[in-house]
Amino acid sequence: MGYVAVRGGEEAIGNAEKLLRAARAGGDSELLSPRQIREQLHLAVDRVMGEGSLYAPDLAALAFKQAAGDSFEAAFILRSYRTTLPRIGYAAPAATERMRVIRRISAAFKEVPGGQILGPTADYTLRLLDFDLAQESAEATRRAIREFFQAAETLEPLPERFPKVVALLRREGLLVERRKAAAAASPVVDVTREALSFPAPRSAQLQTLARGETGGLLALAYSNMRGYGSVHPVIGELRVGYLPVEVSHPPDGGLRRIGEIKVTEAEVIARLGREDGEPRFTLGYGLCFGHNETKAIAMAVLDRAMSASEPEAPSEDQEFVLTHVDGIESMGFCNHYKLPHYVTFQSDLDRLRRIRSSPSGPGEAGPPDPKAGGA
Amino acid sequence: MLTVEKLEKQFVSHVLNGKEILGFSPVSFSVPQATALGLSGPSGTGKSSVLKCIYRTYVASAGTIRYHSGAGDWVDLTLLPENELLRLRRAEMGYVAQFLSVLPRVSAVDTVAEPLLADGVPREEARDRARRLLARLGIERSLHDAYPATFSGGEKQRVNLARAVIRPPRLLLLDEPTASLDPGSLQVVLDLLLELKAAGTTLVAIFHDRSIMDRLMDAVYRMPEKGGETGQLATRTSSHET
Amino acid sequence: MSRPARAGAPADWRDGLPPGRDGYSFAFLDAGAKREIRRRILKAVAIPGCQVPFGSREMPIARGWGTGGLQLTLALIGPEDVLKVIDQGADDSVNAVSIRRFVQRVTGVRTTTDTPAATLIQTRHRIPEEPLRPHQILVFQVPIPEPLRLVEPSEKETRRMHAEADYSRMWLYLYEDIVTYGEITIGARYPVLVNRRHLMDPSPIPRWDVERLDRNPALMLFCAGREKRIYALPPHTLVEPLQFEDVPFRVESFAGRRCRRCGSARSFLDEAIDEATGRRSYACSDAAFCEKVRKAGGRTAPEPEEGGP
Amino acid sequence: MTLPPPIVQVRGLTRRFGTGCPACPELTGPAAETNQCPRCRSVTACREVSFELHSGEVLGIVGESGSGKSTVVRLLHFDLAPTAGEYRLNLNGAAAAGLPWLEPGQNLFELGPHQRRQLRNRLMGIVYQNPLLGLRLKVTAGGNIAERLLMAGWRRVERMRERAADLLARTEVPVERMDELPRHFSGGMQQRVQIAKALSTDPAVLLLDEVTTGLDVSVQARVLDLIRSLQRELQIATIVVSHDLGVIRMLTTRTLVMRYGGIVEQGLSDQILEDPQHPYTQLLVNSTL
Repeated sequence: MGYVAVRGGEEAIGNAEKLLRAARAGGDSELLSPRQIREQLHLAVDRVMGEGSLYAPDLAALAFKQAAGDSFEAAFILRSYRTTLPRIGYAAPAATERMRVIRRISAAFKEVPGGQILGPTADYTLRLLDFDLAQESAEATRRAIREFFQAAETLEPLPERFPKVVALLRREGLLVERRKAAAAASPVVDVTREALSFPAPRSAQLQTLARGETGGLLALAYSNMRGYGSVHPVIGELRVGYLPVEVSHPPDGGLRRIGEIKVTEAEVIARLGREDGEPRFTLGYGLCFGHNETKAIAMAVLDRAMSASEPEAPSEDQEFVLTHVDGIESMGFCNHYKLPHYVTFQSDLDRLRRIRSSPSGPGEAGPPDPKAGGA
Repeated sequence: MLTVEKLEKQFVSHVLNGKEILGFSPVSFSVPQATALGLSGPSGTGKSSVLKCIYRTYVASAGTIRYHSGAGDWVDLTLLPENELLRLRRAEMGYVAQFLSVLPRVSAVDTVAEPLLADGVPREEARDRARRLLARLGIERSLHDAYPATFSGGEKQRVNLARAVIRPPRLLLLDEPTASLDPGSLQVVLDLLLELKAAGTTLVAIFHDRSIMDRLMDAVYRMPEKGGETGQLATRTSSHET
Repeated sequence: MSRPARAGAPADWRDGLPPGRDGYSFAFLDAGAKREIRRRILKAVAIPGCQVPFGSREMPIARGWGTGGLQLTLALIGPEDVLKVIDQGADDSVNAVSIRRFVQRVTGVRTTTDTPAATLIQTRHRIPEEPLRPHQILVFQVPIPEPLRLVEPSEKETRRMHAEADYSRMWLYLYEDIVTYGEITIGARYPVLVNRRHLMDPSPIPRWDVERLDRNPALMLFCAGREKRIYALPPHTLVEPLQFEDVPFRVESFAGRRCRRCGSARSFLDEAIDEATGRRSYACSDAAFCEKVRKAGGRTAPEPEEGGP
Repeated sequence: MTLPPPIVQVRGLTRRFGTGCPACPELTGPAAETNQCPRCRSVTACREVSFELHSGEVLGIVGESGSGKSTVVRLLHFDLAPTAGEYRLNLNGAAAAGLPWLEPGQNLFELGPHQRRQLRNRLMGIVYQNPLLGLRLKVTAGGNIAERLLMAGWRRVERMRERAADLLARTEVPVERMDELPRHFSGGMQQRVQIAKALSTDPAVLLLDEVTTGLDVSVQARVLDLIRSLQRELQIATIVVSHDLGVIRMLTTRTLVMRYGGIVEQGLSDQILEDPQHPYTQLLVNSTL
């Protein structure tokens, strides 16, 4: 009996999982603590929170650890955990003017009210491998940080709120007005509770993008910037900071602040439009959990691209973009091809053999002759 | 059967800044059924334009063209709705233009047979009758299946005439249909027209040839000079009025 | 914000499920999610073959790996149910094993490989060979719920086509196949018309199983988790494969073949190539059925449904 | 003698692209010499177009690009939805038989999308200038014809193939090319396949939208001859849209002249060509002849 069915038994599956855990723990170095990940790999944690669609830095750090640094897997683990959480309620809309800003720049104006705040960014650094980090002394690093902040204490504190750059343009009437009527008519949908239908309302569009996979958003947005589309964005304003989260308090209906979340917000000013007669700038909006500037900008570009009335490029087609940016879905489907497909393949084999043996198959007698009436 | 009263035609050329060009001065005449009326006058007096107004290729500027239709009622051809006029054209009017226009890429026999086909005559019978008529008009058999675009002027004229009369119309408008014909052909055409008239067709015609005018016409209307008085209708003594 | 971790708990290497499972509710999904899914199932049953959108949840298995079927199973299952899970007809295929283990883990229900003994069967790509009975539920995992996706990529457009019962492009696809290949090339996932109204994707079952959808006494439910659609065939629903009057629908041919394990000539067979001899051999795709036939000594075993080729 | 009622009646057909404003009617159209409203930038592609089409008649619509002539045809084929207007068909019993829900005198623009689709498939044929709009270039020539038959409920491959072969023969497409993709055909042959497709369900109304534009002159002639001979044979009420007065002269008996979305003149085709009344028509005739 030379034949062995290629089927995984329970035991093999169990062992595969154990191997996975062994691989995660790696060699004999110190095991990572989720706190280390949260504090020192915070950009990875931010990305996992955004794509996992759950603002929970500790859990995201844990997921990242469990996934051995695979951000798709980590976001996936966080998403499936999210499924088990009851939906208690919805936060009140937050005005981003009230963001406690740690970084804020505008590429549209040299001087903006409130000033350009560079904040923590790698943008202006040289990407040279820092070999010192290989032998980093905890003590020396902490000292350097302490000294830096001590020196900063003498500086003026940042203002409580920054005016929005795009608000200035709007006041001048240079921006297309948001379609308030349309927005008011359709209530905010929750894409985690309702399947998308097309045309999707803007709330569904923005939620889907905010949950989207960074690389996927970037690829589609880049295609639009590069030529398969026509949005030529100017970053009106990019902010990173902390946004208060408020919920309405049942006894009196008043808003209570329950905490704050770190977000990145991008507003891109795009090419002229004249939908309502007067030529104006149009605007694209992006906002995501944590510090992830690439994602926020890509999202804003796609938001603008999808407002095209007649899509000419994939990135302008709402259905195309929204059904393909989710990392959990695309990664799952991509990997499902590893599952057995014996039955479907057998069925296809049957067709191919039949066609090749059929007298009217291609390359032999050709299609049925209409005059002979044979089909 | 056809009464034209104070018919006028003026062309307004907007291309030439609204310049008005007189087509012809007021025209009035009347044609009894199964008679032939000739239009005469020096060139430029608008004889062809009168025929075109009757056929509605030109829009009349003033006046009426009252026509006693086959259905038995009097209609004004200047006012008749377009689809009704089209029906009259199909059913009972024939028009042979002065300028030789033929359908491209349609053989002589098919050109002539077409009105019969539209009437529901079977294809072979229609073609057969067309061939006979062409033969009578002196078109060689070898030309029947050729395209008239390659024909001589006289041949084209005979094809056009054959097409107009293959199904004898009640009213036939002829604009110099014999200008390019040799004397032999002329005689054949004249005989044919006399036959039609005898069978009940009413003709309004312009002939360059004096002899035809004399032999075919029951009356001649002399066109007014441009800007002049009304024209004159002269009834020929030899005519057989009904 | 985080759930209470068991301080210093050693990694649990025994059962393959992550630690901290004690906090999950019966059948994993919260009551609100189950209620919503059940409501959608009712709607789907009310309009046989029509795709009903639903708020598909993320599950602990990957999208495309049966999250749709799993959500239906979890929304429907009760403590008294007996569960069977198959993939490619087999109970011990990797996907079936991990789903069965998960559902068993979060519900504690009994599981079985015996088709008649199960009350709820979740399947990928097959219908069990043994006839289903009334009150059984068969849940299909569906990768692509839209039968028209083959001819039209846009969801907006396919929804219009369903609304207007405008299926001419699917028919055209079949016509073109016949003209180009002399045969319809669709292997699995053969489109069917439900109640003479809705075109439905039967999930990637072989054509062999398509005829067994028709007027089946069991309730059949279909769900695509990634595409967020549920649809249903209530018991005894009319289901017809698209076919021309002069080019009939044909199932896979195993003429002259038998299962080399149980000898059955009336079941869907998997093909294998013998490593040593290079010859092709065949075995039942439905492993539990095959085992039953074998134990009963071959020919006296339960027969597949009548009408099989 | 009373003539039968027109087969097609169109009243007040208007299509605007854009939001529109109260000033649009006054600031657009032939009198305003633009179809774009200077105030709200909306384009009124056609406005208050009314006409009738009689059984067996061939109606021409002539005008330059942007005059709205193609918009009219697209509206009649339900490719576009009108901003306003009425559209009625008077059918004899046979043509209406397959559409039991169709009330006599019904405004077709009020039908639901499903009914419009059925009606279009059964009663209308269209041939577009661009074969891409009328044909699926990745579907065989025979398949393109079969699609309409399938929509009409045909379910025998053999019969559909016989019908397709017959239509292709009539439109002078070699029948042995029936199972080839039209993308490999010449422009003229693509147009003939489109015509065969349009005729497949014996439509009551045929719409021809610039069918010879862009073809070589000799190919144009063949396509026009084909349409003429089919016209003579089948007597289908037809609307011919063209900017080419030669096409209008050859195919039509009656003509509408459109400019900036409105009808500026209508009349018998020979009258339009020989005695045009409107300044625009005169310009058109003068510049072409």
